[in-house]
Amino acid sequence: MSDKNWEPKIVAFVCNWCTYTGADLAGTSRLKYPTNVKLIRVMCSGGIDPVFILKAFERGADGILVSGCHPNDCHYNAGNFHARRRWTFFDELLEYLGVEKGRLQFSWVSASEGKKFVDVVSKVVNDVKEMGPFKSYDELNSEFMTKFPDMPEIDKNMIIKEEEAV
Amino acid sequence: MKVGYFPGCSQTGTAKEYDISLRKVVEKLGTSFDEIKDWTCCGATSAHVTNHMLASALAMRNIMLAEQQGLDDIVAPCAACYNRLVVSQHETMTQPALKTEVEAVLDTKLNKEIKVMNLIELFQKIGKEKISENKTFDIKNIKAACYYGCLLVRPSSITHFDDAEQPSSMEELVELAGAKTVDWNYKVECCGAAHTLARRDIVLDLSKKIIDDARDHGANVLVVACPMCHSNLDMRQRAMKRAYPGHKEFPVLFLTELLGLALGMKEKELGIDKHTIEFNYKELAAEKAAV
Amino acid sequence: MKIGVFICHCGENIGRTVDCPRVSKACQWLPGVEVSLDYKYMCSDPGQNMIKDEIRKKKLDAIVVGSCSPHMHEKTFRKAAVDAGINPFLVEIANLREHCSWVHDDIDAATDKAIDLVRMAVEKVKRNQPLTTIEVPVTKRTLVIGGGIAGIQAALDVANAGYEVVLVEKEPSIGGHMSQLSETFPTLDCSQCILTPRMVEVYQHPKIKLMTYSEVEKVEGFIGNFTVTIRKKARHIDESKCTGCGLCTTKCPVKKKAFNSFEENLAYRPAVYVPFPQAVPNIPVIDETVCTYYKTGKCQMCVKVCGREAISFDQQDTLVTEEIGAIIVATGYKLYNIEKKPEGSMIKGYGEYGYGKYKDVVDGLQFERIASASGPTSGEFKRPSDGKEPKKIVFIQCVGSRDDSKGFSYCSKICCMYTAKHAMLYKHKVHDGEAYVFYMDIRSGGKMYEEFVRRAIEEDGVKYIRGRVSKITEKNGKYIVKGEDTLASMPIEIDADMVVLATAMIAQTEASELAQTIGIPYDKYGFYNEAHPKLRPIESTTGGVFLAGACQSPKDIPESVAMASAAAAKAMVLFGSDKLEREPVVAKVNELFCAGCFLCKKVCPYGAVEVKEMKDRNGVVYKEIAYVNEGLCQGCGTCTASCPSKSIELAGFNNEEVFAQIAAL
Amino acid sequence: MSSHNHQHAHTIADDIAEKTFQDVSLCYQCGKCSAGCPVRYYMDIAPNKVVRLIQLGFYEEALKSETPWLCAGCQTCSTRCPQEFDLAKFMDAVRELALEKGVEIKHKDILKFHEAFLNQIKRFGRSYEIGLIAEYKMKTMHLMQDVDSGPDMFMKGLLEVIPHKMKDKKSVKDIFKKTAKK
Amino acid sequence: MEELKKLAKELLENKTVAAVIGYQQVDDKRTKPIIVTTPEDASKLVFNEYCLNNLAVYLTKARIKNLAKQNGTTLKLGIVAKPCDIHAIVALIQESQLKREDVYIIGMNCHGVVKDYGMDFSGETLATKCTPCDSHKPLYSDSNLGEVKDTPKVSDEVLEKIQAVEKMSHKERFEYFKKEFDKCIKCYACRAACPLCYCQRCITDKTVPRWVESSPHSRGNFSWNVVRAFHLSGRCIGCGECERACPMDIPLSLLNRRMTETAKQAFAYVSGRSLDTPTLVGSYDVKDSDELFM
Repeated sequence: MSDKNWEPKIVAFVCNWCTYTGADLAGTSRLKYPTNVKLIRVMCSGGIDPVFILKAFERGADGILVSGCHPNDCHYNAGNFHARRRWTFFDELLEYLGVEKGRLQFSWVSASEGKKFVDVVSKVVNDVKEMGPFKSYDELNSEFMTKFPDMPEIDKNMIIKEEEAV
Repeated sequence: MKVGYFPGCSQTGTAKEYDISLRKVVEKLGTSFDEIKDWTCCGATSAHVTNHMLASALAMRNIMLAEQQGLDDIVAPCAACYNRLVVSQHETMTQPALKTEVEAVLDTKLNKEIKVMNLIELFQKIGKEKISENKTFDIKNIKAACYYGCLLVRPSSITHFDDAEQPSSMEELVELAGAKTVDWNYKVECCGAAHTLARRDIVLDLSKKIIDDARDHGANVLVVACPMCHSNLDMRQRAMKRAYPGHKEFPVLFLTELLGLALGMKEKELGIDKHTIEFNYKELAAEKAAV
Repeated sequence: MKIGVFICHCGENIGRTVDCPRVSKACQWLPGVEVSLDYKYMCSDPGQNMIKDEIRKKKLDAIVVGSCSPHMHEKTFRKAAVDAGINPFLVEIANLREHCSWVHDDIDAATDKAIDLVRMAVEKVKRNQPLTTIEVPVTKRTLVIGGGIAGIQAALDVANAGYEVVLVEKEPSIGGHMSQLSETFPTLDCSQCILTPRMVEVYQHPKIKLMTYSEVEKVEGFIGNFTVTIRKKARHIDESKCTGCGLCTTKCPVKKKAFNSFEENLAYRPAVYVPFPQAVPNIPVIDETVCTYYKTGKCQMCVKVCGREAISFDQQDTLVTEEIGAIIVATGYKLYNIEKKPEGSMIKGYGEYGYGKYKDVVDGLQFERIASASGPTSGEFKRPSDGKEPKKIVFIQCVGSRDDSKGFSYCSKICCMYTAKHAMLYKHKVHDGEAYVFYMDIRSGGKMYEEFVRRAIEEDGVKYIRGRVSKITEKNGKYIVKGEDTLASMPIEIDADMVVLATAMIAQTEASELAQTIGIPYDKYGFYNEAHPKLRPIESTTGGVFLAGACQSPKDIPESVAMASAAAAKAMVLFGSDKLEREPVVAKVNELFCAGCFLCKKVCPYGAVEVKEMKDRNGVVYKEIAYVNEGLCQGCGTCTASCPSKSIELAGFNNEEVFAQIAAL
Repeated sequence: MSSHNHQHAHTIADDIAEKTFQDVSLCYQCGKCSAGCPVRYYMDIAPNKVVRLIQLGFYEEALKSETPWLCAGCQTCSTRCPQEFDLAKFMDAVRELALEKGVEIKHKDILKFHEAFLNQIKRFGRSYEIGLIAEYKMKTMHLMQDVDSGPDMFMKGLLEVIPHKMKDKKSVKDIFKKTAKK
Repeated sequence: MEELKKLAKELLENKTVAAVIGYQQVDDKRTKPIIVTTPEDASKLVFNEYCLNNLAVYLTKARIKNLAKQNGTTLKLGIVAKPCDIHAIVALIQESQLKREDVYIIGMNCHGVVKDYGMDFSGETLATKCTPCDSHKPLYSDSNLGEVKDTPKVSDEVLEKIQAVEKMSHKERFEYFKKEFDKCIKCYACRAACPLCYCQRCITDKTVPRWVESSPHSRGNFSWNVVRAFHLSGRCIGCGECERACPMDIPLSLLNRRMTETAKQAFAYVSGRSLDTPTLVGSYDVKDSDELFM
């Protein structure tokens, strides 16, 4: 795949009450953003485990967004405050270990901020496009694939693409 | 006990009696001064109203000298000097950019925060009880209106000294010395301060209000802790009489002079005779008896 | 596992940018997918019937619907699944409209993404667990905390609906601040006259258990199932014997030892007292701190005069427990006091207004008492210091409100109105008097409110001056008020006979302690937080606890009453069924592996995590682990992400399900 | 993603914010400062109105006002401000800016007093009252002012004929040189 | 030294404690942990610059906890603890793994320990955990023993290394850590030595779903080390036992220390210093920095 046609794979972990609803609003307002982004809904940003990020990188994600309600607006009062502490550490750790800042980004998007959701998502996509494919992690992933071709993976059977099937 | 001393310009000039009485009282209470060598003017109002950097640098030069002299705390008997030193030090020490600039101007590094005390804090440090212990002369006929002025208590977020609106620490000292105090309204009002030369009309107006309120609330003496206030309140009474016919003279004492009296010193010894409005305790007592 | 995939075109809404037939065809080949279909409107009756038919025909275990946002039609499809015999939690929605067709233009890319979204949903649904809604029983009794107008209204509403109410009031009588008011704005009707009948109604209501001079000590349990411990403070009067004749209070020799707090300290009361003549219940209390008997062991004048032997000096506090289903908190407010506050307090007091040293500088409630016909001056305007009628009176608004420096940032909301009322009452009685009001802004939003203020200005000639007062000084019995009229840009000095400060409405002294007892959040001022500022203003974030009146934020009487009725309605909604149904999205601890670090307990916003002791066969505790109280858990999952050993999972959004979605990316 | 990225020109209000570490928008115009100001009666524009002028962008009017020059720096306003806006500091900044921008100062006497005062310090390190009075009088030509209290003080030994000097005058001159405004 | 023996003997004799966890001399420049359960054995206890181990790790082990249970009552466990070891004990108490009243802390004044056994104690051989240490006097101890001496002043080696790593580009850094982590043989000695890794089942051992790939390859190694460092973020008390235990010499303190610095700078928090402050992880401040979030 030439770099020119390369499209990054972006995952967004979002809370049910604010950002997911904000993304819904982006839809009802017919705002446009790139198709690269796929959302995984959890109840609260406080419920997003940093290991989810590692798992997503392992699945070939090039960029990740974590988003929840603004401080003081959490549906559960304080979930996002706990999340904020957690991500402060995890973000510093990943950057220290050599993961560029833009690979993992964070935002607060409220249910009324459809436009902001689009802005944030577009920014993540653009930032990641600029950085190119996540080569460092790809190496880890491909090494895994070559070293353990027969390793049973819980998801191996899922990778069947439509073309292959037909 | 030894305390660092920053006299300030007035102590060497118009308020010489303040300096004299302060030294005498402090000595009597068993404390001595370690004067900051080669101190400069704190910059006063003139510097900080026109050039903030100059104001900070002038004030901090004295703090620097105190640090070099190995002092931990200094007393600035003039309320204006006290205010300038405290505020400048606070600003310089809490604003890194300003600190760097001041250090460049003074060509030094500022490491230590010096505790700057006003007159009342000095006596609190020496020990308030020493005043009543050493009291030898009864001054019960004095009914003092304690005047703090504006700069002793403000800004209270930086000085952390007494209450900004209803202070009471000076009253405490005056009462320990055996005099009575009155509750009045103009404790923390401004006397016009640095306008003394350029806008005498303002100073006369403000100072007159202060004196009148003290009198209205039954005081017979005004007690101050600032040479600038003293010069406005005492020295300007001549002009006040001309501007406001019918103005009656009202004695204004430095806190140290009042304490000096209680400690058995004589008016002349304390420099009270240098005041524009004459004060003599015996006369006051006699007047009181006559009434 | 057999999964059915149903792709909705949503008319053209999805179909225009997502090639729905291609999506359904592609998904047919996903592992586990038994059937994959697309249809014009999946949410329509034929669409739903199609899903039901397929479930029955193909014996599907789970379904995925590719349609609009789950926030739109998740419930619809879950219901359809249930009708066809599938657990509702084995339904997943792939959001193909809001998150795909509406936000993209490129048909190919959007279709690819749609397939991915469906695939993720399929992988998740494979790991979904069938869940059953949690049912909890409901105790149909309400606890109302606070017997002011809000508490009274809430108690009456709930009781009139036929449910039992326990009304707890910390003072000896119900009535609250409203009973202290003289007249009320904007109608100027007498406060006592409209309140007293309500108080009596509470007292006589067969469904209301009134507990005055009592405080809530402990609240345990959860929505529908609270156990509340109430401390009934010793009155030293036997309530069952006392007839309320009041002889003891008139004969008590203690005259000037205790201020009468109902009269806002403008009068004294005896050691045995009824707070005010209309008190409910009309039973006195003995104040131990001033009673001669408690100091010297002698006197007993009250015992001598009481014909019913109702005095009981050795009465002790008692603890009462009540089973409660819903709690209505209506603890009200208190007034900001301008006295000097200790170092480090959030508020400071007003030195420039004398820190309370001037006798004739009074606050709003004191003025109410002076204006009240039943007050210490019998409704005549007399100033406290010398009893003279004030001829010039100054009202100062926003004292302690809208003041970051000495009070609170918020607007107390009612002061504009009651100050206008005060000025009016004064002018109606003292015709030759002058009334000045220093204000910053006049906030008079409300029915007939602005008209009321205009009346004060236009008809009664109250002079309004826009500006804050800088200082009040005293001179020869006059109070010199220094202000500035910022409209004319003129300094103004008024030599007033009396000054009335419209001090801020602030949270009750022990508001935060009570909040911690009940387990509800409060803001930095001590006011209780509502669950949602717009859509859930009556509920606290804790299930089954509702808010009424000024304990939530400053409020006037009609607002408090409206909120109280709303809170009562909320409680009755809860009582509408015998069992409470809750979404089963709750956390559950793996008891085998929990190491008991209680990080989950620390992060839980609801206090839903409790400590559970694990005992061996001999009954010896071998470890303490976390336990989730399903009644309290709201299902945020913050605990699951915090757990280092992953020994706590959120049903419905468990980690395996999330991993499956990630794996399907 | 900050939405506050509007670029705008640097204004006098910004200068003041930089000098005082506080934004003029803090002021909600309650007028408590003016109400308590001891020199309010002598001012052409009320203190709160000076803030208002800056808030609204009428910079020239504000800098030209004599109010900042009449401000005695007593800090009554700052102490009582419900918004904790340090108005005394604000006035310092306005004065400094008026000098920096070369605005015509109405109250020349006050400025001249300050100049005379600072000149004394520059020369002697400390203020020297006779010199100060003399210099001030020369600057303002108010030759007859204070004739009533001067001789009195002189007789009582309160006015020194010879200035008190400090030794390290160079360091003081340096301070003046380094802090001089360009 | 004698006072330690005497105290331990007394505590065991009067049944204040069921056992004393301490150090025993092996040879001149080597000690090993010992659990003393009889007054007679108390004489074996020593304390010197060779007492490297952080014995707090034993406090959470079930077998040792069971020692305290005697005849239906629970006695205290005595522990000889350096000031830094007490930080671990404080953290364990805060995390409900221990009750303050269940442990008798014999706090030793400490001026540092050696890097490894067999070395002479000097500035050069000072353990890296001791260079930035400012706790020479024990907090929260029930008895405070030992003499106070000056700690040799040497540069903070770990911090310097961290700064060197931070100077690298992202790519270089990733490569560097990948190389280091590749050495990992998943023996979990780091986990076993860590006093704060007390989970009954580690996240890496959880299989459904599989959180951390446990097979030995770069990706699994990377995940494991990230997760380990993250789980200790804001909790690690910096005893360095993980790194000392690692048979493959992976510089684990580079990670732990880096996160400790984050805790300090972002939240002004140092783990294990106070029983009165809430733990950093598990609490929050509305005023925490919001910089990370768009």
